[in-house]
Amino acid sequence: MQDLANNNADLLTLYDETFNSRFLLGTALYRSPSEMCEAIKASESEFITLSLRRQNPQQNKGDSFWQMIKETGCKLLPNTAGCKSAKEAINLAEMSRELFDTPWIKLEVIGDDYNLQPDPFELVIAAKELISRGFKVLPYCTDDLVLCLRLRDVGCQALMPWGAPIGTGQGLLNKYHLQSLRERITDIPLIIDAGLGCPSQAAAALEMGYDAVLLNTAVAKADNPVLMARAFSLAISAGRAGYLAGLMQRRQTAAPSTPILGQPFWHQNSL
Amino acid sequence: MQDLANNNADLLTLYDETFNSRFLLGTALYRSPSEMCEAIKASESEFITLSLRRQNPQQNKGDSFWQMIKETGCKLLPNTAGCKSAKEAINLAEMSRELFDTPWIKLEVIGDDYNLQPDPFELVIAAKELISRGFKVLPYCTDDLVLCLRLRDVGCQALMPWGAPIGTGQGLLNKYHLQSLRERITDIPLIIDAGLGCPSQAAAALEMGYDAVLLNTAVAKADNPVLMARAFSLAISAGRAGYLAGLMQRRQTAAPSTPILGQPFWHQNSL
Amino acid sequence: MQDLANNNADLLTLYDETFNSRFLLGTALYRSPSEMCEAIKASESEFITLSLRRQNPQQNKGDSFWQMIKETGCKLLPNTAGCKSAKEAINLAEMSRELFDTPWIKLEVIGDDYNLQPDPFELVIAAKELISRGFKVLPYCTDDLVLCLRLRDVGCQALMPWGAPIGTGQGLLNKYHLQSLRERITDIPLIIDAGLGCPSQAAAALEMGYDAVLLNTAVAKADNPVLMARAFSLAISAGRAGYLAGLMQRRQTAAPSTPILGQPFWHQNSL
Amino acid sequence: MQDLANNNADLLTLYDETFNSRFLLGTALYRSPSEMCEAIKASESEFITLSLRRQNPQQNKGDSFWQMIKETGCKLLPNTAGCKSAKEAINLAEMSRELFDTPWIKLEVIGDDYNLQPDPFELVIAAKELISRGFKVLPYCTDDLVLCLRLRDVGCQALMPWGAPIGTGQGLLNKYHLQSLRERITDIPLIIDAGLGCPSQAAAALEMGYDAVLLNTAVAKADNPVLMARAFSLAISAGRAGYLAGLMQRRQTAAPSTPILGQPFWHQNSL
Amino acid sequence: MLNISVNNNALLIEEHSNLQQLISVAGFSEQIIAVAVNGEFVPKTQYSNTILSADDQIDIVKPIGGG
Amino acid sequence: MLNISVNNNALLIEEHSNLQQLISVAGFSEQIIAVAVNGEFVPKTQYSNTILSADDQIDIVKPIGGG
Amino acid sequence: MLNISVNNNALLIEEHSNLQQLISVAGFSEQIIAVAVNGEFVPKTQYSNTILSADDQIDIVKPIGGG
Amino acid sequence: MLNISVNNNALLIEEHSNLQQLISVAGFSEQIIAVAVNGEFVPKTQYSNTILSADDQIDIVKPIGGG
Repeated sequence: MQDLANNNADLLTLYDETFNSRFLLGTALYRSPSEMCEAIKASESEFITLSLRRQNPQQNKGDSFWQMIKETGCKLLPNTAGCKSAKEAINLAEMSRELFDTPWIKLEVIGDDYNLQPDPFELVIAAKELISRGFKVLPYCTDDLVLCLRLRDVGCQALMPWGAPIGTGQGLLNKYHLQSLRERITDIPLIIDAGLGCPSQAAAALEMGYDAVLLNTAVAKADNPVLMARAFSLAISAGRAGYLAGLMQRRQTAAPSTPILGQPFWHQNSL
Repeated sequence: MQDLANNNADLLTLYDETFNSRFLLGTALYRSPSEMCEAIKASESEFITLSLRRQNPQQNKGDSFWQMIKETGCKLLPNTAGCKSAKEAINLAEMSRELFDTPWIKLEVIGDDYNLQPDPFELVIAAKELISRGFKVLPYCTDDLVLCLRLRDVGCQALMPWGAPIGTGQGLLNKYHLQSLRERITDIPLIIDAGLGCPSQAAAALEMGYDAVLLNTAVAKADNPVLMARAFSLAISAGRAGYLAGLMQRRQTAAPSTPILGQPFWHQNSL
Repeated sequence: MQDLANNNADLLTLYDETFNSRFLLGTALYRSPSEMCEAIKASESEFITLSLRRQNPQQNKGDSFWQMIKETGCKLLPNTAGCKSAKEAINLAEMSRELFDTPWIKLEVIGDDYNLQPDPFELVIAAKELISRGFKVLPYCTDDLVLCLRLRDVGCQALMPWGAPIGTGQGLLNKYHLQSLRERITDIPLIIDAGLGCPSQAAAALEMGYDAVLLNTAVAKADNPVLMARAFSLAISAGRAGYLAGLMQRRQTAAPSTPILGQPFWHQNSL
Repeated sequence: MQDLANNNADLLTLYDETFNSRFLLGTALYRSPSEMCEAIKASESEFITLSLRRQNPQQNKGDSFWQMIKETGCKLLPNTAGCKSAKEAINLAEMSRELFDTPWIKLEVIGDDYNLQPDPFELVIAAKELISRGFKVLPYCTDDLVLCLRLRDVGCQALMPWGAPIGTGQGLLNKYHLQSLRERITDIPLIIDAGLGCPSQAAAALEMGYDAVLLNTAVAKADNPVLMARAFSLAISAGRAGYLAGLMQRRQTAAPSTPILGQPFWHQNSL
Repeated sequence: MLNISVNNNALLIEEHSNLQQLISVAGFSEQIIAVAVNGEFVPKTQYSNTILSADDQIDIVKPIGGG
Repeated sequence: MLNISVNNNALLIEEHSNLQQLISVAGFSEQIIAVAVNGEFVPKTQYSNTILSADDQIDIVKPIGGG
Repeated sequence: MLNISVNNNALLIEEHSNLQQLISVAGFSEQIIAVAVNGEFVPKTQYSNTILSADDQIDIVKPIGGG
Repeated sequence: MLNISVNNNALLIEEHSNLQQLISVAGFSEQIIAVAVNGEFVPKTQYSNTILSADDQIDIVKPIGGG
């Protein structure tokens, strides 16, 4: 039981690799690199996202950041954040694969600057191409069932639908669709990526049968990111355990927990 | 940090007594007494509810149940479940105090058989009288602010508003009222009692600043009550840690986590 | 049908008096008295609330306001807004009965300055006394079932539970409780009073089987109060007609409206 | 004002054609053709959907149905319900154009039999082709912003995002997305198509700034479809008027409608 | 003279004044009003035989918009 | 004999019986119980000097699971 | 004779029949219909010069209620 | 000299320079980088035999935190 709740005996499998933790954590927006490292440790995450950006040679930032990240010992998940076309995403993915020496890629193709949502059309094109080039693609997608089916059809072995737009903390905006999605796609892992703001929302995602959660802002922008990382870690274990334990049926009407039989003070003549 | 999340350094205080756990658990509806005991252990609860009912002398049930309960080593919280008047509740409280040798009482005065809600009028009468008799009263009440203020005024040092009707698992039906209640009553602990169905709802209650959670059905009626007890325990720690860590501000519009500065492939002439 | 939707054949009965309109409108907060009068006309309301306040003799405001109100030809519903005890409410009710020459009173006893909610305890005391003095009491109450049953027991022939705190426009905050209330109290009219912000919320109240709606802020504080009054009037008729017409059953899964039988282009061999 | 609320002075414009009514109604699922005709009349709809299906020559149903539809005098909106590819939809659209002698088409390309949702990929292909062939395409789409922008880019002069899956009556499942959609797409009409179950939901759509509503099941499957058609007609007028009148700002905290100044019974010494 | 309060404002009146006299002194004659003395409603019929005492608190109210 | 009710079941007992006697007659001796007579709690210390009367309604309760 | 399918039902027709002839053979003359052959719409104007081949799949549709 | 752009900044380099030379000229030698020319990824193995042309747009990226 303990094991299950701690996910020791209950592993997450992505592209045939197994993970103890169901919490994927981002590395941006922290007040300091050391805070980031502490938060990563507190999160017990094994898989962390990072990115590539133009920098001046003078900026040694990239290199020092890179050192700290390596020291966490976590598996790396480079993203293609900010790319607006399949072509951009594919090329940034190749650059990431070379630099980080990993086939893993969080595939992001932004379709709109306003809500930062995935572009369903470019996303499928990029996913198909990257799969064919041997990448392990984790696509950041919407909760659109048809899109998700297409991504699976082109070879994605896990999907990452959004809960809400990036950085909003709105939580699971459309539980109805997310529920349908989970009911329809049972053969590959589904990870809620983006939009979560508080631990209870992460727990709710796992309770619905989602396999994991990826987030960044909710931890990095907390007053105490290290404690918040711990909070999400606990919430994800809680939600998973709740899912495995089988939630009670929700009832429309009240039902006493304490037995009615033998209620004192009741007497025939009190009828 | 770990400590905070584990509530070791972060104690719950009720009537000047401190508790490590913020999870109060009921003892009804389990498939077997042994399952109950395992669930209590898994919950890490220190404070468990129980009741009194008419039984035949032949039924040794009461006594064996009583043995098992004592062996859990938990503090006991007898309830007045099913009482429909202040008089009934007061007398059952006295019987509990004698039998269980404790001043603690979960005060329940049911006002309606349909939704099993507390009767605000009888509840205040009973609470006032029991406080004057030296009981440590934990009233099961609604989220009505005026009722809660009256209960505090008559001397209750903690309140237990419902999340939803008993046994429904509907969760926090009125977050707006529960939020107002927490904002208005900051000097005594507030415990969500009844109506919770899944761990994420318990986490949400703690995130809102509620001090603890009391439940029974959601654990006892789970497919696996022991694992569910563990799930709620983790969720409550998660919600508490989230509250202490300071949740991010919810935003209406999207905001990228990965920095935009230095985005590759962008060029003047691409404007 | 037309008749029903227009409520011609479908009258609201309060204390044995009948009304064509199910819209009770307040007279405060308008930008001008003439705007108020136009809004009242557009609302097609027959029953409007007003109040009594201390004023200087120099202020002829009271008298001119009074003139305009009388010219609307509407039945008057004085309120006891702002009263904080049964005694205050009872005396203000008596002053209203004399001055407005009407037994009707919207009984308001505020229990908290923060959320302006009714005080359940003082409210029952005041209602009982005023009923015994021959008033036609319309109590502004919460959605607490036990409170509502007590108010009915002391003789109220209609109740006015809140949708949300006064002036918030939050709508029907607790549809679960409001639904239970309607299911339990079927023998007297229930009117949603306070908290509504938009016409769709008023329609939803009527669809749930509530008999009428009372509001003020949502109309008076609209950019165009006259048009908004019309909007609410239409919404209330719409909700009532929807209730009478019998809403479709909500379904969890999709079901085609256009028949599947005879779908073109489908062929055996396309299987 | 009255005019606005009645939409006389406030016309809906689709592809340069104007409509008084903002209610598009379906013609399926009625208990009888006469009930359908009465419901259409009660709805005051001017634009009704219908379809084409394989039938035997013996079935004169098609022809008699066709007679009754023509007698309603409404403009016809044939749909491509049930089509699963752009090719199927394009050919059925051509068949509809010839048979009904109209360039209007409600473009439906179903992407999944489970939730009957639109297929974003096939939908854009079909819309582009049909626009190029001179059709007036009203695409049944999701609330995906990027999809909607693509449909606009290929020439659609109005869009019909779903509220919820067809026939569920779940209402506006994702108000956050629908709101973003309306804020981003302001230059062409947006019509909520499918998923609405009660009049209040239709009113809410109009209040959000949506231009019209298309539905069928909620009317046809009501206990009294004729009265329900009237109810939706009123609700749509109500929601539109509410939108035009400018809704009050929702507030977090209570604010009295009746003035506090001059409250009776208050005295210095009561401080 | 007696010191009373009318709508929370101090006022000096003749000893033995009745409520009717106060109303005209205070300038409310001929107006649409209702009155309470020390929180208790006083019907019009009782104005003239309601003798005021020191520190009486009088409420004189007029119609206003309400919700 | 007196006709009383124990946990809503009719019972005949000797006149002038006290509560202590009833408890053993009813078979609850040595058990973990609490008692009320006619809805009023009676402490253990009062069992022996609580004399029962006709139609008394006695509640004898034992521990049970509760929520 | 040719074996074709009309609305998914097998039908035998003369060789070299055109669509116009099929429609009357199938009993749809004078009816309000639209037609597709092998999934492709065929305008009325083309009925008479659309020669059918073996295994052609013909759709003949009529109006029906829709949402 | 050729006019090229590195990370969107104009730069003048020798004719016939290859990517390897540009990287050192631009000061990125020994750094953890990845490179694209005109939007197309160029593997490290191709730096020395990638000859640059006028108006080439070079992206040189380094690791950064990401979500």
